[in-house]
Amino acid sequence: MTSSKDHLDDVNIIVSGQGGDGSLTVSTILSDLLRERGYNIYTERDVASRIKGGVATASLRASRESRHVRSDDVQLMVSFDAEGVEKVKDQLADDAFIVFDDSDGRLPEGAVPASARLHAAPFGKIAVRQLGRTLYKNSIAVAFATRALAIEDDEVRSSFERRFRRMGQAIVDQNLQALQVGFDLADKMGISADVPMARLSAKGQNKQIQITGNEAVCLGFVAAGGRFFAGYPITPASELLATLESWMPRLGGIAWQAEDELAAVNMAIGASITGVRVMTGTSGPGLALMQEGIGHAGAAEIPLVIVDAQRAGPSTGLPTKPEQSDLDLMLYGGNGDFPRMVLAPGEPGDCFELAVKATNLAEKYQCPVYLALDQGLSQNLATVDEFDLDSVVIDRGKILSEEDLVSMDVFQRYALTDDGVSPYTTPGTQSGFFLLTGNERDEFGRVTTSSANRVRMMDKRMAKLDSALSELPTGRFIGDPNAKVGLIGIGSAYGTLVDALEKLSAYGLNAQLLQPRTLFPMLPETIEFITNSDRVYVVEHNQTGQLAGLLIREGAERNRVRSVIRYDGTPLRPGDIAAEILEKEAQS
Amino acid sequence: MTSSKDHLDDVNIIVSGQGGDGSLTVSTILSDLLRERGYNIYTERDVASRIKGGVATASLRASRESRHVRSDDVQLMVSFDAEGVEKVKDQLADDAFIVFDDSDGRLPEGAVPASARLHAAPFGKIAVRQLGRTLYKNSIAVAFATRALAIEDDEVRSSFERRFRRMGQAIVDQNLQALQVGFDLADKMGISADVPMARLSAKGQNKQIQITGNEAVCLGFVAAGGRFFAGYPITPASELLATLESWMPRLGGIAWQAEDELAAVNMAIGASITGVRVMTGTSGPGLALMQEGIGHAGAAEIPLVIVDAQRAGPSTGLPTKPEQSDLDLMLYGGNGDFPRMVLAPGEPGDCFELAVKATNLAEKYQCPVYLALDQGLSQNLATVDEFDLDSVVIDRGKILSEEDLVSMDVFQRYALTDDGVSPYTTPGTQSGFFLLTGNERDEFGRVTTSSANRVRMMDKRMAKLDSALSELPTGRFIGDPNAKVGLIGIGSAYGTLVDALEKLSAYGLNAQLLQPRTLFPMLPETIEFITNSDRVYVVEHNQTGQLAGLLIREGAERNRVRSVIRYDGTPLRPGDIAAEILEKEAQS
Amino acid sequence: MTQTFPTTEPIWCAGCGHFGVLRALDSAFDRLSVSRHESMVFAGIGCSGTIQNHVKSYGYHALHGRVLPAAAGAKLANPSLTIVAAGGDGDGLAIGMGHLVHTFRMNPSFTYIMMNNGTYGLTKGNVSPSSPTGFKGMTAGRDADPIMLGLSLSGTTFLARGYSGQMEQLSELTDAAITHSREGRGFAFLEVISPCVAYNDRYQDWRSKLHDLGSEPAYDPTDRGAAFTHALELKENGQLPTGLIYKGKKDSLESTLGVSAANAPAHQDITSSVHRSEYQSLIDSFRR
Amino acid sequence: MTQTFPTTEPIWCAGCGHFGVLRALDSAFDRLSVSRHESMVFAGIGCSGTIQNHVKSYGYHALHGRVLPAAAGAKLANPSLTIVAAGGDGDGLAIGMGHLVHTFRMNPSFTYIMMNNGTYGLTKGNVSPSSPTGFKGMTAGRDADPIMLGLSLSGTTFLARGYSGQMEQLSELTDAAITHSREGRGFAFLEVISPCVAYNDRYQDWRSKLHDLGSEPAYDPTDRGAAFTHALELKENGQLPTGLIYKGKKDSLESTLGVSAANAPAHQDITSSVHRSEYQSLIDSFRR
Ligand SMILES: Cc1ncc(C[n+]2csc(CCOP(=O)(O)OP(=O)(O)O)c2C)c(N)n1
Ligand SMILES: Cc1ncc(C[n+]2csc(CCOP(=O)(O)OP(=O)(O)O)c2C)c(N)n1
Ligand code: SF4
Ligand code: SF4
Ligand SMILES: [Mg+2]
Ligand SMILES: [Mg+2]
Repeated sequence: MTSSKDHLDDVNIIVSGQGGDGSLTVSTILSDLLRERGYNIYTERDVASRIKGGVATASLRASRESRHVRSDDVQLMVSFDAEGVEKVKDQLADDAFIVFDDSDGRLPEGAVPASARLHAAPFGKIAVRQLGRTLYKNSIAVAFATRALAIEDDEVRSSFERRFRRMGQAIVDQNLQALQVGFDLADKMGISADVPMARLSAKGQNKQIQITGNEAVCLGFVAAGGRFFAGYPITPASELLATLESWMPRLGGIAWQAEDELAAVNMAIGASITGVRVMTGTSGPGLALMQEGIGHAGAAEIPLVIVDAQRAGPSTGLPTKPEQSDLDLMLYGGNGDFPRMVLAPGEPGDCFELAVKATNLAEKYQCPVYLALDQGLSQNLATVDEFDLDSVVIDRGKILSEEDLVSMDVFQRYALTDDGVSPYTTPGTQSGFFLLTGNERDEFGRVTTSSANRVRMMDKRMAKLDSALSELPTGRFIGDPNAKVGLIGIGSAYGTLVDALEKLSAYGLNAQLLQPRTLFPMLPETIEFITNSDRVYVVEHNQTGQLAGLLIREGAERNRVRSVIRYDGTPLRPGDIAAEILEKEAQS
Repeated sequence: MTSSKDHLDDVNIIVSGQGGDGSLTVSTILSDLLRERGYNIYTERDVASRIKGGVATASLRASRESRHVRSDDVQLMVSFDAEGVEKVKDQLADDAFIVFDDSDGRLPEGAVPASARLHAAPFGKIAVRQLGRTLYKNSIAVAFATRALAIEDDEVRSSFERRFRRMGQAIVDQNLQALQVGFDLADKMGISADVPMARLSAKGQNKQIQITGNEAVCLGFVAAGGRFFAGYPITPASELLATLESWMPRLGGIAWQAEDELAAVNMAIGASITGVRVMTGTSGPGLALMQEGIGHAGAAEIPLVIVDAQRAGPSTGLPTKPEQSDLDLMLYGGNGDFPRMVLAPGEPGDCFELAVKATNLAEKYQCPVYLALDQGLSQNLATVDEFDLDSVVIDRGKILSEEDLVSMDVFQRYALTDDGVSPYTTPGTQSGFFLLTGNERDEFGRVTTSSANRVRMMDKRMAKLDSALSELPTGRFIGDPNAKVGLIGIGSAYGTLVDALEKLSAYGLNAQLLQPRTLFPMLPETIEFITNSDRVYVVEHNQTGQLAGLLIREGAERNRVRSVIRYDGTPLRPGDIAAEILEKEAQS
Repeated sequence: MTQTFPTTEPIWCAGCGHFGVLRALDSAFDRLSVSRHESMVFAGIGCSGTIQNHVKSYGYHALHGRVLPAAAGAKLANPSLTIVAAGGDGDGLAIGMGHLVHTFRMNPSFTYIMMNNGTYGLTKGNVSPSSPTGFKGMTAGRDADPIMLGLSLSGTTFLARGYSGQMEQLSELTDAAITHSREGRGFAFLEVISPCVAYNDRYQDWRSKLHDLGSEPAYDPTDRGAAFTHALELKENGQLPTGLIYKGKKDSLESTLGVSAANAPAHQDITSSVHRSEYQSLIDSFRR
Repeated sequence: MTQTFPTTEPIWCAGCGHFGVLRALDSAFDRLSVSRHESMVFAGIGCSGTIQNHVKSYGYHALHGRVLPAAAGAKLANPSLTIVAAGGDGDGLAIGMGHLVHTFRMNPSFTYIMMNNGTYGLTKGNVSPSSPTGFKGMTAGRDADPIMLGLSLSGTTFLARGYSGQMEQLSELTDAAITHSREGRGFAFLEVISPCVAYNDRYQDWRSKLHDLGSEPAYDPTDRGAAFTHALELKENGQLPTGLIYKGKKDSLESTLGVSAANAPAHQDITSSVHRSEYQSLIDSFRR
């Protein structure tokens, strides 16, 4: 394995097969091995919206530095399916190492780059013949892949032992046997790598965890005291519910699968009223259904965290594919004017940090707070630094205890205050009675249409956004602060742009990257970043340039904003994005 | 009655009482009388969200020219309620003629302008004493009001006869008796007007109708062939359902009250699939619930017209009060990117015309088309020129008959075309089988995740917006085309700004008004209007300047756009708006 | 004493059935010695949806049709609260129908009083799912009967029907319903026939149509099948049963989730470090 | 012949119960000589929600839970069509529950086949309202039974339950359901026990649990009360009745709205001037 890059530092691998045939375990095994060697790991899955069949692909990146995208220079591919190769053909490095199961026929002419090193064998057939089950094709193929990476056979064997142990010795033995079949075959075919994967220091590794964005959000939420989650299954948000269902019992909390998204958001609201920190999570279609409820939380001043694990729309769209096309819905959905905040994490570390933040903000400012994720960020596994519980501070805002109340002459749940935030109580408090409503009301919560009151209440509610400004998550700035070209991207575009920035620099384009972590209310730093640049490429995963639209509406100069958009249902790839930017630069 | 204006041309009247006490009939009777004299009539109602009680107010404007707002110079007020006077105090002309029922006590000191002509009498008590029922206070008060307007007593009597006839002779007699009590009392109090209401030519009148925006939308919809409406009661949209329920049976159509808004929008979609022209209508909370369905219509390419009779939000808000705060929801609601159109009528004539247009556009472009109304426009009665059925052209777009189909080799419901519009069929057609879905699919409608197909389909759908551009309703331009100051307003702000323009001109400010009638896709003329002005005041009825935000996002220069916003739950008043513009001009 | 919101006077039309519901509810809190600050009234949207403004209790005005999920969420989060949801037939039987069925199924311990007037009062007399045959052209077979519905669901534990024109029975049923849910036995459903004098005034009608099951000593409210067939028979004769219609035994939702007053979400100490080791072990589980 | 969409092969797991439903439906169209171009299949979202792709018929893939209002809208707009809605238990009993009850109430003439596998197949085996006791911790009393629900509603006219492991009975029931709705008798509800081999494989279980009412000559499917109590008894003994469970008589929704094949919205001539005088008289009514 040679390429222009040093393989010791950074390898991109793809495994593809048929959904449900177990082939993606090859990726998991390689991931384990490389993680044991101290690499940072990033993995992606691309599956069809069906239970069995369809092309399923897993991508794996092992790198010395932390990365959050699979690059479009793939050096190693293991495929059990010709369609899988076809799908990523353009992303294979010229000298890619390709392991192909030709049980169902050879790859067509020109299916891989001319100079690629293709090693084809009928793994499936061999597995059936020699081991009695197709499934063992996967373990056979692992042998080829580890040879390509020059990982010692023994290391693979011990990894197999660890991995399959809990399934019983028979399974261990059978897989080891399959592996040996693979090694023997590889020997026969003379397969070996040029450059081995390094053994990195184990130092960094211990402080790292491997986690998806959805899981990191769950951790942040519970660490911030979140104890009630209501949701409804939907790809790619379902893991929020599943994860919290498994955790909440031991934390004295509840995660509940409601009958639909309307029930989910309204159950969360009901629980929130009792003073519990609550969250709901969904994806596009479900988020559309929740709009009335979310606006109600804003109007009635009830804390609510909403996770939108975005997927490709519109409507049911491409349920398992990535996109960032609900930004407009989060920013402008719901009827009437009400305060809302939209935070946008870029990798699991952010997911944890911003989930904590969102949970605090929602309660402190008594309004809905969105966490805008996307399919890639939600579901892809990445190694990140272990989350630091010391960084978690719980801020319950203006909550009043019975002791506070007794020293007050009057308690008004919607009291007018300078910062727009009224002190609040929870039911069960002896002197804290309130009326909550989504109608316009006076300070006690009594419905009224008085126009003077109306204006005061509208102003009060919206004032929260200004009050919160200084504590909203600031963006991540990467690259040369004096560069005249800027890049902006959120969510999983962050990982892509980190890579793209390097590629641009390799091509001599000096640029700076901003990953804004608060989308709304807009932070001045975001607009300033654009003002201070000659041109800013806003890279986003939707058709209409929703993020660019937001930036312009909120103050960015139109003529400095250049949209780079993708909406083909596949992840944003750094090489592809960098190429478009370079092209646009050449024209500018 | 004197004031700086010529009363013959333009009179603004307010009647107020308690909800459900019948006092608003005074306004109706005056309206009838003035209409019979040939005036254009505009009436507004302001009621509480409850069935009995609360202050209820009716406003009436009678003018030589067509007007669509009640001015904030009220010359005549009839009030049965001190709170009603209090609410409009600031809008009374200095020399206003005020008829007050002091049965429950006098008006407090300073309740009306110092130079106002206050005529108070205990109408309610007199009615009970002399006629046996409080209800007759209304007919007594009519006598005072018609005296103020110098309408002959006999004319009032014959109007009463016509009006009450269908309720039986007893009712006619009793009301005539009450009227006489009023005339006698007025005589005793020496009440007479300075300037009489004119008798205008009856010529214009015959070609006029008196209608609300909601009713005009219904007329446009059915005249354009609309035959299916599904809705759910909600103020101020309920009249759409009620009106169509009464009309549809004789047109072979259906108007159906569904169990909720989700059912309503999905029933409409189901009906639309059969080739029937469909509409649904709701207000903010219901519109929030419909977002998933509306996006689905956009994705699956199913024609759908949606009326949003906006009311004051957020959430349940002020259910009976005006606002224009769902613009963002209409423009940006729904998940993912899909084509939609948003039309914005300004008065009942527009409502008819744009309902016809929307019904055609929805079917021709197979996408959701919004009609953005607001409470004032939806519910206020205005006289307008009779709708012209000759102007109604029905354009079914690319519908295919069996004859068309047999000459085709292949029929694909989602065929890729240059204009983004695919020919379509309706079930029952022998050779027109299709699959409709909100998932991404190929031209036959078979679900696929192919990324090349994905991009083509997304582009195809969005191309419709460009294709439709030349046939979208253009705006109404009023005033000096060379003026350097512009005003922009939609919906009921149109009527307000026509008046405000005159007021500004009276103060020496030369301005031009644009009422855009298509909000999305944005018409170039709208942006050009702004580019060609030094400053444009965007007058809107919401807190966050949603229309201004749209304009800026879509191409307007930020520094030319000045927001004038109101969100106090009361109608936009021309004097109030003009004053703010003058103040801002003074500073600029 | 800290002053909190002053309860307001109802804005209902004189004679509205909802007055009876309010009286029964407010007095039940007294009769049952419910400590007011540990009670909360959840209301729907409609004329009925203002009832919480008139009761000394914590109060919440939900979205139209969503009062049940909101109340269920609150109950799960804090089972120490006595929760009463209340709303109209439009709220509960039209837009809220799905939640009603699911609440029967799940059996969370709160009381739901459906103030059924067979019309949408607040939006001026529209047809509702419980409008009588003939109302604005309603056809026979269209009327939804929430009690029959409740009987069809195996999770149901308490079904009763009262009439706001019969205060004595209504008070008893209100007490019984609140007691059922306060004792953690699950969802107590009380339908109240509560005429709308403005749009569907049927006080006359009801007088002859309502049949008090209390007058039948042999009636067994624990026999679901018998309750169903008896109600069916009555309905076929133009009668509607009132009283305690069914009482069953099923685990309450909060109990199946292991939530108790002692260990409920609302009672977790989230600001101290008591859960810290749990959090750390969750983090550790990702060292995979 | 104009080529239109080629029907596709199902992407279901081998052994999925949904295959049986598809076979019964497609062959029923043949057996009943339904003219294909006058039929339309409305599907929900889920594994079940792809059935329309495999039938020569007009096809629509609705939103999750909204297949019933969409089908009802289409039937009202064009009653000449033979409409079959189909979808999963998640689609119809969880998110779509409210619409199911209202469709029973309103009785529009189309068929609804609920492909009930007691789980959400497509989203990987979540609990559904019809999941059996024990499934992922589901507690007794939680399971929704749409047939019992249908029996509780007075608008119901056709209730049947089949099993995709019993093709003969399933085919008969499918024929009967489609015939009921084609004859304009109203809403035909057919629940099919359609096991999910991936997440809730209960073929074994069902073999002993299902009780064919066809084997009881005395069973009277027109007696609502008896049907209810009999089903209740069977359920108490761990059995579930299959076959034709109930058949009632109520006006169909489209007939109460005066819609007939001849005078339906879809059959109005809107491009010519036939309605012009009606429009003009509506306009004239505003000369007030
Ligand atoms: C989503 C939504 N749709 C519609 C409405 C309008 N609306 C307010 S009250 C109501 C019905 C009230 O009827 P019911 O629940 O029976 O209460 P009642 O007034 O009869 O006591 C409706 C439809 C709303 N507020 N929200
Ligand atoms: C509004 C919405 N919420 C959630 C989903 C995700 N979703 C897709 S299918 C499905 C459930 C499918 O279960 P079921 O209807 O029982 O069908 P099955 O797959 O079991 O045949 C869900 C929740 C969605 N598509 N839309
Ligand atoms: S309208 Fe009907 S429900 Fe509403 S307050 Fe009046 S009587 Fe009661
Ligand atoms: S997952 Fe279950 S429902 Fe879906 S295709 Fe497989 S067996 Fe059928
Ligand atoms: Mg009601
Ligand atoms: Mg299912």
